[in-house]
Amino acid sequence: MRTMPPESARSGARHKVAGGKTFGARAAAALRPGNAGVVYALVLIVAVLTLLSSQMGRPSYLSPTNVINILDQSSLVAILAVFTTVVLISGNFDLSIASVSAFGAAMALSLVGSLGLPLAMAVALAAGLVCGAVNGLIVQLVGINAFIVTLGTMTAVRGLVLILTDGRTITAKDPEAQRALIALQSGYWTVPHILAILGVAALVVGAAVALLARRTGGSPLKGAVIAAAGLVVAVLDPVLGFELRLSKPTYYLIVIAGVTWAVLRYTVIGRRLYAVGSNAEAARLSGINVNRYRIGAFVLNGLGSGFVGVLFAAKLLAINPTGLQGTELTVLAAAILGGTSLFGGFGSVLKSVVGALILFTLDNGFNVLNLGANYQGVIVGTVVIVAAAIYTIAGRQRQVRRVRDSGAAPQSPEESGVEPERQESLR
Amino acid sequence: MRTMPPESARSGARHKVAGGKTFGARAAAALRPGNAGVVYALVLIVAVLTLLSSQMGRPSYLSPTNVINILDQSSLVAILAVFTTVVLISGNFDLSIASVSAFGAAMALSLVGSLGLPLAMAVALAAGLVCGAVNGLIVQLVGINAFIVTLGTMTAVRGLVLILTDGRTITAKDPEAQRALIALQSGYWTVPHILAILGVAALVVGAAVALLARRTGGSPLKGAVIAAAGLVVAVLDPVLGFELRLSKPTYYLIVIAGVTWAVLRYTVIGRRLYAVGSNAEAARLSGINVNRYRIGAFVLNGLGSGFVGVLFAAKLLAINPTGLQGTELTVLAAAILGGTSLFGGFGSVLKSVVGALILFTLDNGFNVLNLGANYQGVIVGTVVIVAAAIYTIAGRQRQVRRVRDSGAAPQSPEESGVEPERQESLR
Amino acid sequence: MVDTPLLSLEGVGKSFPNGTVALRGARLTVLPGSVHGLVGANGAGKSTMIKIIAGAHAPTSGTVRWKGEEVVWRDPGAARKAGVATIMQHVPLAPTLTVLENVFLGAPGPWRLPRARRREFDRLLRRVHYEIDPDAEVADLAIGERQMVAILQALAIGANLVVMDEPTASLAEGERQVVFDVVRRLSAQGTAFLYVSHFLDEVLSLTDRVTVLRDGTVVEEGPTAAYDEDRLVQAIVGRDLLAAERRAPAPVAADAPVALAVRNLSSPAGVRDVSFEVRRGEVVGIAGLLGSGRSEILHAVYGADSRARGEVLVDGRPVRRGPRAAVAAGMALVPEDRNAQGIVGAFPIWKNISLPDLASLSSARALPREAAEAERAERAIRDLGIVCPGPEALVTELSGGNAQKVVFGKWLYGGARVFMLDEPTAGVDVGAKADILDLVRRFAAEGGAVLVVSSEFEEILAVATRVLVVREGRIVAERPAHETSEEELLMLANGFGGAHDAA
Amino acid sequence: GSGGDGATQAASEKKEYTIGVSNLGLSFPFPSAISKGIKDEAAKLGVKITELDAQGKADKQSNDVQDLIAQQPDGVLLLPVDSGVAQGLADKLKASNIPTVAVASQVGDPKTRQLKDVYPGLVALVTQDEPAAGGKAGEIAAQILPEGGKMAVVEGAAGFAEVVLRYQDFPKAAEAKGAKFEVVARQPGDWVQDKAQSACQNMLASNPDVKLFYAESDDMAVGCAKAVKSANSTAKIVGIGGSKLGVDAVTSGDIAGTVCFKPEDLGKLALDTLYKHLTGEQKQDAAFVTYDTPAITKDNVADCTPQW
Ligand SMILES: Nc1ncnc2c1ncn2[C@@H]1O[C@H](COP(=O)(O)OP(=O)(O)OP(=O)(O)O)[C@@H](O)[C@H]1O
Ligand SMILES: Nc1ncnc2c1ncn2[C@@H]1O[C@H](COP(=O)(O)OP(=O)(O)OP(=O)(O)O)[C@@H](O)[C@H]1O
Ligand SMILES: [Mg+2]
Ligand SMILES: [Mg+2]
Repeated sequence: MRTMPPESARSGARHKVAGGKTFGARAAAALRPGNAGVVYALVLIVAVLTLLSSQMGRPSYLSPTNVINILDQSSLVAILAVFTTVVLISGNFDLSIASVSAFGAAMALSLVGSLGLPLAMAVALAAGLVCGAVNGLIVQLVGINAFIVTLGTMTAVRGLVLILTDGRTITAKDPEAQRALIALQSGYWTVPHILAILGVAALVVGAAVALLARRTGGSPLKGAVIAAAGLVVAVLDPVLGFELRLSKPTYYLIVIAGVTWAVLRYTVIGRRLYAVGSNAEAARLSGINVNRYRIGAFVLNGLGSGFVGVLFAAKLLAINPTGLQGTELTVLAAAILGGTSLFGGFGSVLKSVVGALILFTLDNGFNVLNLGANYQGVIVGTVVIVAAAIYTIAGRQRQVRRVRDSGAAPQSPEESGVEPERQESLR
Repeated sequence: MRTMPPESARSGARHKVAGGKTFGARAAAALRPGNAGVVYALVLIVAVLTLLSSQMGRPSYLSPTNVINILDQSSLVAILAVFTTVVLISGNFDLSIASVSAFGAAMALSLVGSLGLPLAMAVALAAGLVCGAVNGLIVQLVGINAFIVTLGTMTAVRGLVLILTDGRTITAKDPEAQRALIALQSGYWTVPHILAILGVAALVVGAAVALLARRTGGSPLKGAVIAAAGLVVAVLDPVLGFELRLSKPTYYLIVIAGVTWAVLRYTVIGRRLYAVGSNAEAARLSGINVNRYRIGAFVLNGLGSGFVGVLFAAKLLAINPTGLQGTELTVLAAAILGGTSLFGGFGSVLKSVVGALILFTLDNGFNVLNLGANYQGVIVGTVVIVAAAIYTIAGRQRQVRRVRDSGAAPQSPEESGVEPERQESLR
Repeated sequence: MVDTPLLSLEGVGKSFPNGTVALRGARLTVLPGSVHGLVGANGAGKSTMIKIIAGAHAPTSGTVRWKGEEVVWRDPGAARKAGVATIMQHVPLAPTLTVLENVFLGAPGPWRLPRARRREFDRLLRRVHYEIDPDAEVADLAIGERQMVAILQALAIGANLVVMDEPTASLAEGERQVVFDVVRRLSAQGTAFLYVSHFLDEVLSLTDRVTVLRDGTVVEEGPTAAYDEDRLVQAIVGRDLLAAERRAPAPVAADAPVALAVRNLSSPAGVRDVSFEVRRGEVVGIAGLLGSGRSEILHAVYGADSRARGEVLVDGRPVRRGPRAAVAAGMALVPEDRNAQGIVGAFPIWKNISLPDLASLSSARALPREAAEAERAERAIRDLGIVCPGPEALVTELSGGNAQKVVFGKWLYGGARVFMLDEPTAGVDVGAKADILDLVRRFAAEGGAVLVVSSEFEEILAVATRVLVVREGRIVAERPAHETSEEELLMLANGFGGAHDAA
Repeated sequence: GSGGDGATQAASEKKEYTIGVSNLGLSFPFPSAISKGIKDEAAKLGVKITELDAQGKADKQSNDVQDLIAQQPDGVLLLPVDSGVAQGLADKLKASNIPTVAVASQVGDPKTRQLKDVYPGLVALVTQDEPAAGGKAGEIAAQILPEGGKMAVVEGAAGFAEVVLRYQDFPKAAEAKGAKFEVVARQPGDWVQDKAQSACQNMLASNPDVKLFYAESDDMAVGCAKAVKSANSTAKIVGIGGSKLGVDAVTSGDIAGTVCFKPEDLGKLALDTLYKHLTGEQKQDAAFVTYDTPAITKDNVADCTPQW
């Protein structure tokens, strides 16, 4: 029984390269329960809630309004979960996010009247950044455990919020300021002809991939498939005519999660961050500045918390000294439900977002089903554990299955042997 | 520089050499800032508070009443910290303690009228035990991360409390039951002539140690020193005439912490628990049943939480559905301030108790100094970080010193075990 | 009774969840009181077999017999109780406990540290002629000392069969000898040993019988007396190996440009005023006893020890402190503790190999080109003969020697000019060792400068042009490789002789 | 109202109303008791209730209100977690044309808006008058300690509007009755018995001559009473809230007095107010509706049947 890395560890890349797995195989791998368990858990929960709500004669659970609402409600916590995932991947831990968000909100609200929104927002972001930097510097340079440091800053920053608000609710009184804040957060953007847009995008990307592959001598098949799919989707648009109508915070979430995911997945920064979290000493000896990456993760988290704080301020138009208290646990739960390891080196921001969606889907489900408050706690707790169990066990089974699949193809030593001629060509 | 275990991980034992360091040297090692940092932090905080309170013309901070109060106020959280330390040492993590305590309290209060205190208490303890067992079984046998499991049970058990209380405060109405509960928790026990008792105890222990040492051919010096100290203390008693007057929960704490410490320090259970937390694979290969120890730690923690719940019920004679919410973070902070590692294998229950004392001393200090509520958060947060920093840095200096020490006295080949004759026979 | 084997394995197979088949119908027979050698190339399945014997893995097929009876170990504790003590390859110890407690980790009895244990420990030390502080914390020990603790742990339980998986891989000569003595003495008293090693001379001199594994199956089995080194090598790698033996290179011309210059380097970790130079084309060996500070010197030179003070120049240009600057200046470090310092366990092979040189494998130095990375990984797998299912295999799933090759492979293609190798062949099989030493020579031949730390003086002499002897963090002697011998190096390392030529 | 049967019959003729309740936290006894009052009354009136629990979090309440709006109820009872945040929620409800009654806490920044100046757009604010209740507590204090003296305040958790509101009229009221109290200490008891007990213990240690503790909730007053007893102090304790614990303690003499809040009546009153508005029986706009919160001492403890 050797300690296995969490399933998520085995995501993405490993089925791709050298062996030259096909595009389809890669997609199939990404969809296995062991990899995408959290997604299946979400689907299951939504399915159960939809069934229940139709049985109880309530309005359709999957109505566009409700789906838009769930996305809107979870977006701020999901944004926090994205940044927290980055810190967790780097091998650290941050309990102070909710306090920092509240601090950012309090800053924004108390300054927006006098400075205007852009400046107030800048100050709030700067405040978040400073909090993150303080966390990072103390944890990395003094070398104290991140749990105790961020517990300390959580308390201290909450104290700052208290001082700033003087124990009362702060509101944005100035109507001008209020309007600016509302514009930042409230309302929906509609993207018409979403299918056409996605289709054309896929067409362009596919063509580019195919051309690149041909240039580097690879197979253009993958690009062609993408392009073809894009074409089909684009052609369907006039018929189906979907439009995408989401709240502004949902768009913020999509952009932030998308960019963060792409950076982690496709850039040197991402690769190094995972290396730092997985084995800091090996990363350091490979020439990676471990402190820079870890402190950077904290700073990003602080900045993100400040930003979410401003969004909260804009959403609630008020913040009281205890505002957002306890949100850090929800955020951590989202990240860990998404399969992020508490010990660093593993995690996916997209799955953390799904983790957040699970938690908010439950809350929303209770509201829609009008379930008695007394039973909600027991259900949430149980669902969280069961969701985690489902894909822990699914991941384990997948592994066993793989053995059966591939047990018959052993390598012979000749194949892997060191051939003298080849060695000459080293360096 | 090789990967270092966390500073705190380098405890007292390492300063002793094979020759067998003397009793005095061992005591000195235990008192070094790197080892006893949390104690020094407490002393510093108390000193500052004493100074401030005398400067502000308040009654002496170190008055017996106030000291008794601090001990009383921290005792329940400190008991929780003792058991949590056991779970942390075993390499796990438990967020559910506060919920389980509240559940135990609710059980005890709702049953004490009909069943009487002993039975109600048994039910509460059993409830705690079951919660702990559920945590342990899911974490160890299903293999889900302890953070997410205990976050789940924390929510679920809190839900049970809500169901049990139906959203209201439960009180013990029956006067008989009330009296029984009060007797369990309230009031003080006075031990007269504490110096005489301690002195005689030391004399007996010292004599026994000396005799044993002589029998086994060791030096009776250590025993003689203990016995002599005991004699001096005992003789001083009639002059000083101290008596020990502490609240009942303080005695419970002393007994629980003392027994737990002794078990961890002196029995094979302790060694195995540390081994399991330090390297589960190594423990398993040595034939230790890892699951048993880890589940056992959870069960103990559940049982302890149930017990503390009963004490809370007895203290408050009422519990409401949100009672004790958030206490888990205070408890974890106490344990980690006490130097317990979040990664398992390292920690001392006594230091966790001191960690709890630090937190409650601060609260008490604010009350005594009448510091405005708005500023308390910032100060608590800062003090927690500074306290952790003090002994992290102290620990590091100790290390550097150690290298210099050893550098000054290089080993000669004779000492290093390779004798010249033997060298001849080397390949 | 003498006829019943103590332990026998029949038709044992083992496949891992990732699809690797490590053993196929393997058999093994250990007679009571004998010393049985188990050899094979990296990834042949030796450790897997040993884990099955120790009860740490369950075999997928086949039977295990202990004292004639078929057994299924429920867990390692059951094997221990029955009398099988195992020293695993990746020394599993509890780092936060003391040496004494680790040695008696599984010991029964109600008390944690009875006095009797201390005396028992002293007796044990005396019996094996070894010295170690019983109250030192294992986390503070160097890797070699930890290996000794693991050995003591296995000896302490007084087993019928002691299984040793590469016990000497990270030991220096002195300790190695301690282990040999113990094996000889205890086997004379009736304890059987199963001994895995890549040092064939050890196997030849120590064992009574030997089993050769190749690719998960037993290819040969017989009395050791029937083998000599060449035949054993042939059996292990399945081909003739070009002489890996001593080929002491000639000293480099004195006017070759200095690639690495170290001046007055000291560190609190135990490096004391070290100065030396390495010229292009030179391979400089660093010899010393366990814990003499060799690794610390490499770390100080590399800048990995931030407390080190002194000057380091590469090609005449000073290098800023820190591994980042060192890598940028063309230095490469292969650390001795590959699991803690060398590999990123969560990464597949290809991501490990590209890690130090990732930027240059990336478009615009920011977007890694995975195809190029994979290509490099495949090249390393070919060049170094890494036994693995493919570049996507996680390094934690590799056998010890193959993981070491991955660490080596990290630095091969990135244009490093100064190589610092700390025990580069620890746990590497004979074939691969020859390949690695060849590589080292070629670095030098192509104008690189190499610094090699090795506990095997023989290996140092085989590859180095010059040897520095380290003792207590100082360079106490310097010898051209072709003018010295293992014996002399050992004397110098122990502080005898050579007072006239302090560095 | 009319009898149960009549109500059901009436309901079948009339429209069956669905009313959404956004409760600030059903695991807190006070709002939970309000909820009970609402539900009991709803059963009588034949009104369907959809009740959402904000669990004490302002941001969750904002989500809950969004979910309520999606369900288009006929009216909403809003028990604000936070007065400032509630302002935005009230605006949203108004924009969706859902008649809303605020319950138990005011809507709008309490710093700038008087309690009785009800936020425009609401049908009504139904609550107890917190400052006035604080004043009543002051009167009790003056009654039991006519000569005044040193006093300590056990505050609620920092950041709650009630911390200020329940104290604000206390000194004035006491002074009006001729007792002058000097505040020597003010420490948070975080609304819970345990912390209040510690706070009182510690304040007594530094101010042994305190004559009066004013605890901003009954739970805290009861905790404080234990501290006073164990320190053998003669200090008197005045609480506020009229909870079961508090009234019991007044009966037993542990605390000198409290102010009787009636959350179940409050819930009933709130629902009635909204219901009458919906049926057109009594249309209201930004009305301030309150009920009597009498001062309770041992003499008139029978007048207060605790509802939470
Ligand atoms: N936990 C594991 N999961 C998957 N594959 C494994 C695991 N452990 C070992 N293997 C594979 O099994 C094969 C045999 O490994 P093993 O460790 O037994 O080799 P070995 O003979 O001990 O080699 P070395 O000399 O390098 O230690 C290797 O191909 C290795 O990659
Ligand atoms: N992290 C550490 N903390 C304290 N002492 C250490 C640490 N690492 C090494 N030492 C000590 O520093 C000295 C030099 O160790 P070093 O590892 O450099 O020796 P070495 O010659 O490389 O031996 P080895 O063969 O074990 O690698 C030893 O006495 C060792 O115990
Ligand atoms: Mg091996
Ligand atoms: Mg070394």
